[in-house]
Amino acid sequence: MPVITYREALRAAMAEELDRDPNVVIMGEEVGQFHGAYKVTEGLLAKYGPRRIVDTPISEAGFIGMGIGGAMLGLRPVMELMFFSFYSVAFDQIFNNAANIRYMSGGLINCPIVIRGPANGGTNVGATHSHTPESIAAYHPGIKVVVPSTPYDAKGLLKSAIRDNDPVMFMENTLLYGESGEVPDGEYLVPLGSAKVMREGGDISIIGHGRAIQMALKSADLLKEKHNLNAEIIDLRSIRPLDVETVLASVRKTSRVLLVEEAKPFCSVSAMLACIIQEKAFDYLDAPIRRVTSVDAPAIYSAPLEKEQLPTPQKIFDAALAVLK
Amino acid sequence: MPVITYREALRAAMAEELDRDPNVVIMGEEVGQFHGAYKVTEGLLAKYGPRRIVDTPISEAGFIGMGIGGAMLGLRPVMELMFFSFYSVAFDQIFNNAANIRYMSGGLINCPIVIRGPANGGTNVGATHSHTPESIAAYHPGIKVVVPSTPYDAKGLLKSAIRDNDPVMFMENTLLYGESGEVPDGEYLVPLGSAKVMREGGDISIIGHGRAIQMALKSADLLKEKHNLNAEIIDLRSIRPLDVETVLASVRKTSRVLLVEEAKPFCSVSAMLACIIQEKAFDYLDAPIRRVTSVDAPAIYSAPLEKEQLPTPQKIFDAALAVLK
Amino acid sequence: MTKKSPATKNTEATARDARQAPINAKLGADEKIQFYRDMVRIRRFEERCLRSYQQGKIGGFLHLYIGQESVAVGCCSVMGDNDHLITAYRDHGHALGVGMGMNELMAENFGKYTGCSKGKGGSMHYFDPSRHYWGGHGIVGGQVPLGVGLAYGLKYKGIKGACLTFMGDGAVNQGAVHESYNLAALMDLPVVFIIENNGYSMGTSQELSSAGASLAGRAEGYGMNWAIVENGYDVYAVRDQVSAALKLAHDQSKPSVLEIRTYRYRGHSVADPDSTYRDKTEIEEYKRTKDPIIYYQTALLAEGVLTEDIIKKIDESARAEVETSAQFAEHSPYPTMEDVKKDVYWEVDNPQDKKSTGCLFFD
Amino acid sequence: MTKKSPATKNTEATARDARQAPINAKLGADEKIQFYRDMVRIRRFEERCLRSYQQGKIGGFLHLYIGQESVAVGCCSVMGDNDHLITAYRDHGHALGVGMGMNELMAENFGKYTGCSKGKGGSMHYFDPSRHYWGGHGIVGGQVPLGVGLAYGLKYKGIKGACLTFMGDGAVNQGAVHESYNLAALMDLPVVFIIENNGYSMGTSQELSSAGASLAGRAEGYGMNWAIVENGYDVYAVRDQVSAALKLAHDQSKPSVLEIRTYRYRGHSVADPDSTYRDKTEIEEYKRTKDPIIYYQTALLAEGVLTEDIIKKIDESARAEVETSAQFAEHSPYPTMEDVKKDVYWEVDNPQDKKSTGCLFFD
Ligand SMILES: Cc1ncc(C[n+]2csc(CCOP(=O)(O)OP(=O)(O)O)c2C)c(N)n1
Ligand SMILES: Cc1ncc(C[n+]2csc(CCOP(=O)(O)OP(=O)(O)O)c2C)c(N)n1
Ligand SMILES: [Mg+2]
Ligand SMILES: [Mg+2]
Repeated sequence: MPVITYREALRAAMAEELDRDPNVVIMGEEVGQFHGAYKVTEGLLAKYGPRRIVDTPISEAGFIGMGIGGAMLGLRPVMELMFFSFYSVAFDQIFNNAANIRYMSGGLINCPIVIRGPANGGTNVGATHSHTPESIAAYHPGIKVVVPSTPYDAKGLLKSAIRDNDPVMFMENTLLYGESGEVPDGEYLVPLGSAKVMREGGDISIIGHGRAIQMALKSADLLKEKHNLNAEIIDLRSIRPLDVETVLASVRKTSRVLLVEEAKPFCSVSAMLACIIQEKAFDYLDAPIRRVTSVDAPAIYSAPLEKEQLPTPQKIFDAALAVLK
Repeated sequence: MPVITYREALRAAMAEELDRDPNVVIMGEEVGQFHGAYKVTEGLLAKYGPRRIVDTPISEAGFIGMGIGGAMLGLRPVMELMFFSFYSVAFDQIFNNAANIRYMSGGLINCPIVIRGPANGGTNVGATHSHTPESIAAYHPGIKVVVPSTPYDAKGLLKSAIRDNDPVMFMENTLLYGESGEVPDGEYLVPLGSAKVMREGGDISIIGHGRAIQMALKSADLLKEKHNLNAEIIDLRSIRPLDVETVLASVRKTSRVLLVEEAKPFCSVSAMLACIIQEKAFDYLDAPIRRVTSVDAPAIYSAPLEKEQLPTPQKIFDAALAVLK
Repeated sequence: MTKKSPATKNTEATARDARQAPINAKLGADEKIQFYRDMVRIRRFEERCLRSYQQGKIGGFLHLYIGQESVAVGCCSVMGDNDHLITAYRDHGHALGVGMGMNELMAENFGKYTGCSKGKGGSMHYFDPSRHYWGGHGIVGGQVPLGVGLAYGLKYKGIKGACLTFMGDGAVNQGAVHESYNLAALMDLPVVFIIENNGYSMGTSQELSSAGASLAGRAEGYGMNWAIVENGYDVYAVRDQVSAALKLAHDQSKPSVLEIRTYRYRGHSVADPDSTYRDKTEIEEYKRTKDPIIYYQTALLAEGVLTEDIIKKIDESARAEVETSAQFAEHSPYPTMEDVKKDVYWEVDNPQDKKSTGCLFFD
Repeated sequence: MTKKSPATKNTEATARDARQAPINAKLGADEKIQFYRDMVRIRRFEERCLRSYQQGKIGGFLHLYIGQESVAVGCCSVMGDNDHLITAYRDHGHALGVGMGMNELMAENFGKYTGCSKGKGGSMHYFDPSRHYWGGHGIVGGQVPLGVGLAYGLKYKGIKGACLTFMGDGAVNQGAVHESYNLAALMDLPVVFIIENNGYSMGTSQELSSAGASLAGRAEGYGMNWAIVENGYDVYAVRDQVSAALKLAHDQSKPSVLEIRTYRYRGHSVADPDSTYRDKTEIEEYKRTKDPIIYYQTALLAEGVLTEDIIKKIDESARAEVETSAQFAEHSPYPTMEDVKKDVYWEVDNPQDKKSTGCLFFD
């Protein structure tokens, strides 16, 4: 199977959907002439022209709102936020208009928009540019939230997101853009809402999403190597819809749970998962569910510290042992 | 002790702090000449004049940002959001500027601002005006979140919030503005971060905040009346800081927990509480922690349905019985 | 540093008798009467809403349009088949203007399932895409980027239409409006931004909320055309100017800003006191000299188009229609608890086409 | 509907020789040399930052100010004791302009604890309130309301000062800027909005991002004074116009907008390719004819204020200072893991004055 990067996988997804559906448009700051701040959309302007690939001024509320209006009329805009962090200035458009328009119109309208961009820390750009707002987005009924962690998922999930008739927040990761993985040539879709068992194991379930899953896989190696422990690693891939069944099946098997994510701890996705698991699998749990999240402070700029502020394989390893104690 | 309304208690807190500290200013849409959309600031303009009580245009990002800039320079602005829901258009100013300015400046700056306004459903105004974003606000380190449920707390907490040197989101409730309660004449403060045991009981801990606590108190009556069960009711009062100790003490006593709140369920404050409790009091729990939140959909307009979308005494009663089963 | 002279208002077009404008000169009596009827229907509908509110049948907010009827009717009357409309929460007039039925509107206000939004949106959130009516929006200024998006969609699809995007005089100070202006001007989008300047945003007068010589004049900073309709109470004048703006959008795909001066008689919403910021005499004076219905009635009587008899009939039939709608609303069912979770996700409502798996709702 | 003629630019003030302007005419040789030295120091600092970045000592974003030095130096040189400043992420020039030390700035870029923000903010987030320098802000346009707030605070406290509030040519299209303009104009706040128009926002030219005849001209919609400094490479011209704007703020508490035309030589940030949106010749041409340092050097040589010898000394000492700062940064410690949770809450950092109870941090 061809090996391509996460970035190329995203680009391929967009290109295929642009080919397939004339209502798909790509829009955002620097997506065209500049090829995208992170080069995800490189080459698309040359291929599809300025009608389909639209550069916008720095006006996130304005252009995201414009995309929502277009989506209401039947377009399928794929909006790039250069950093997902910039959702902060478009918050109202996303969470009042895109999220609520279907409901408030009694189902007369739907809003097939994708808002995509990197939502991660670890790139030394400080607190304002390092938000990981999965929990905040997914709090809102009406919104879907997807977080791919591999090139395969990036492509398959983005294609599904573009065809989805509801607004999808698609959160990428700048540190994954350059990571490679096997991606089939032909068309395939990864449905929203299905978690993936990345590694099977019977001793503990380590569950999370995004780049934290890469950390978890490394910690699983350590657990195996140093303690002959078999961790089951589950990548949620999608936060809303959420694959509760796959999570619970693993918990019933291992009875020990560690949750991992890059976000801050308060009211984050892992908090919600802990809540669900303790409720639905109470009798299966042999120990408290623990979490590894970012250290609870704004993202620090200083590179070595920022790395330690985020989940690391070592921290996940230590926390797993604590759960297993 | 004098009995006054929640609205009057808030107004008294502002008046006392205006008297006490010349750096306190009240700012927002219609807070002056119009007396506030919900009359919380009624009479303040007449008493303190337009320098202290400032009407602003409809520009939440602009005027909240202006307040933050003023706070950086040593003012203590108390900003009214006519509805807390309108934080959506000021999101960036609140959660990038107010929340991060201290951190990003390495502690050189602090931001003593209060942003207050009603954050509740149940008033028949539809999804855009009924947000309850405690979890979203409290997700952000650097921010404090306070939710008073009685006139006494409204006054004491608001005074503490105004004197606090960190940014405080102060979430009120339009349905409580008219509720009365005993409030001493003289000055008193309720510290942020202390929960209140509203009713003692040994059978189950019902924990929450805001108006849901009023519902919980009613359900406790029903539990007593119909099943002779004694529910302990804890009003968190403050979400961040959070009084984890009081919560855990109650859980250790009752071993059964029901969480209540008006927000939507995904990644809400009760989810976080469940996560904390299962981790810190795992061995004390005799049953899964359950929750009563709003039904997971945008706030419906239709009045009778909206009432049922929110937590009700009956739902809390039923859920409590389920926890106790 | 130079202080430029205040932007001068464009009164040229409004100064001449709008009745003679081509768009109005060609009107037949029936059409003229229809505009009158539409204004009366709005007025009666609003009055009935107020009564229902006072009876406790309608709750929450109720933002009445009384006094502004000429704006919605004038604007909607010049919309072509491919034109669209979006507005804020003071949306009853526009909904009736595009032809939505009173039953579904009144039922919406009552929170009934037969409402245009199934009782889910309420008075502030009317919708009818089939009539190109895209709401009804509660967040001040929030609808404006959507209007730009509708215009964008029309242009993208090669449809020669435009989107009338309404906002109030208070809304102009929201950031989203500025971003929308720039986007529309930059991308040459067929949108007509219409500022319904009724002088107040809640209890704040225009001069206390907006710096600058005029609201519409800000368009100039974006190189957009703009105009002010001083006599917004005159449905002819509104039609004249809006049709010019639509023509610009249709023929050249150019946006423009139109400020229409009007007035609201009632409080901001019906629960609001209306005593802190304006004088009763101001309201009375406007009613006396510029009431859009009386003004137009007088004009049509002078034109010989209306007669006292027709006036009476129109009024009676409007009252009857309104009454029927109130009865319809009253006897309609509320949504059910099952409905609360419908219309959240398209996918859930269309299970045959559902692609995603997993849990979409939580408890 | 009238299309107004494009706003005419104010070139009056800039047309005359800025050197003769009173604010410049009174300058002594030392002061003039100081401006030159400050520009050279910025240039050398930036070049050294670039080298450190290429060496992997600095990561993340690094937005160089090279080419724009006359703006920061000109602006800062006319600030009085009560004037304040706030800017965006391209903030090195302004920081040096207000007198912050190279050590603390370089250390900040290296992410060291000795940095001006303890390594917590980084290159985009410099702060020094003691020098009235309020950042360094990463969200485009987000600092502008804060600048209005600082001006508000000054006025509230009765201090006769102003806040210079900088933004880029791309930032003007953010909603927060528009809201800020209106607030400042409405409330008569002593703020000078300074648009550093370097022609591009990342890879987007002004004409592709902003509709309208000029950026500064949008001020007119708010009744604000405005001007354009065409020759922003001339530190005299910058001083002349900024001091006029400050005077307006000080004496009349009036805001104004100043657009200063300038140019950046490097990519948007150093990691960015710089080939998709402009021609190398454009850069070369600017460097050749309008480089602020060379332009001023030439002027001062002609004035007889500078000599080749002084030029050489200034350059040498700047290079030495820069090198020292790089060494300082290199040998400074990083923050520790304990530091990560400091400076989040004032209260936690000041336990003696802590009033709240309960848990503020979670895991
Ligand atoms: C973002 C936001 N801020 C504040 C409000 C509250 N609010 C609703 S209407 C209104 C006044 C708007 O006035 P204007 O734009 O002139 O419209 P009008 O009511 O006169 O039709 C205000 C402040 C809101 N709905 N949304
Ligand atoms: C809200 C927001 N959107 C986008 C960005 C990404 N971004 C950073 S700088 C920049 C260009 C700004 O250009 P300009 O205002 O002209 O300033 P210059 O870089 O030229 O100094 C962009 C798009 C951001 N930081 N914040
Ligand atoms: Mg108005
Ligand atoms: Mg620029």
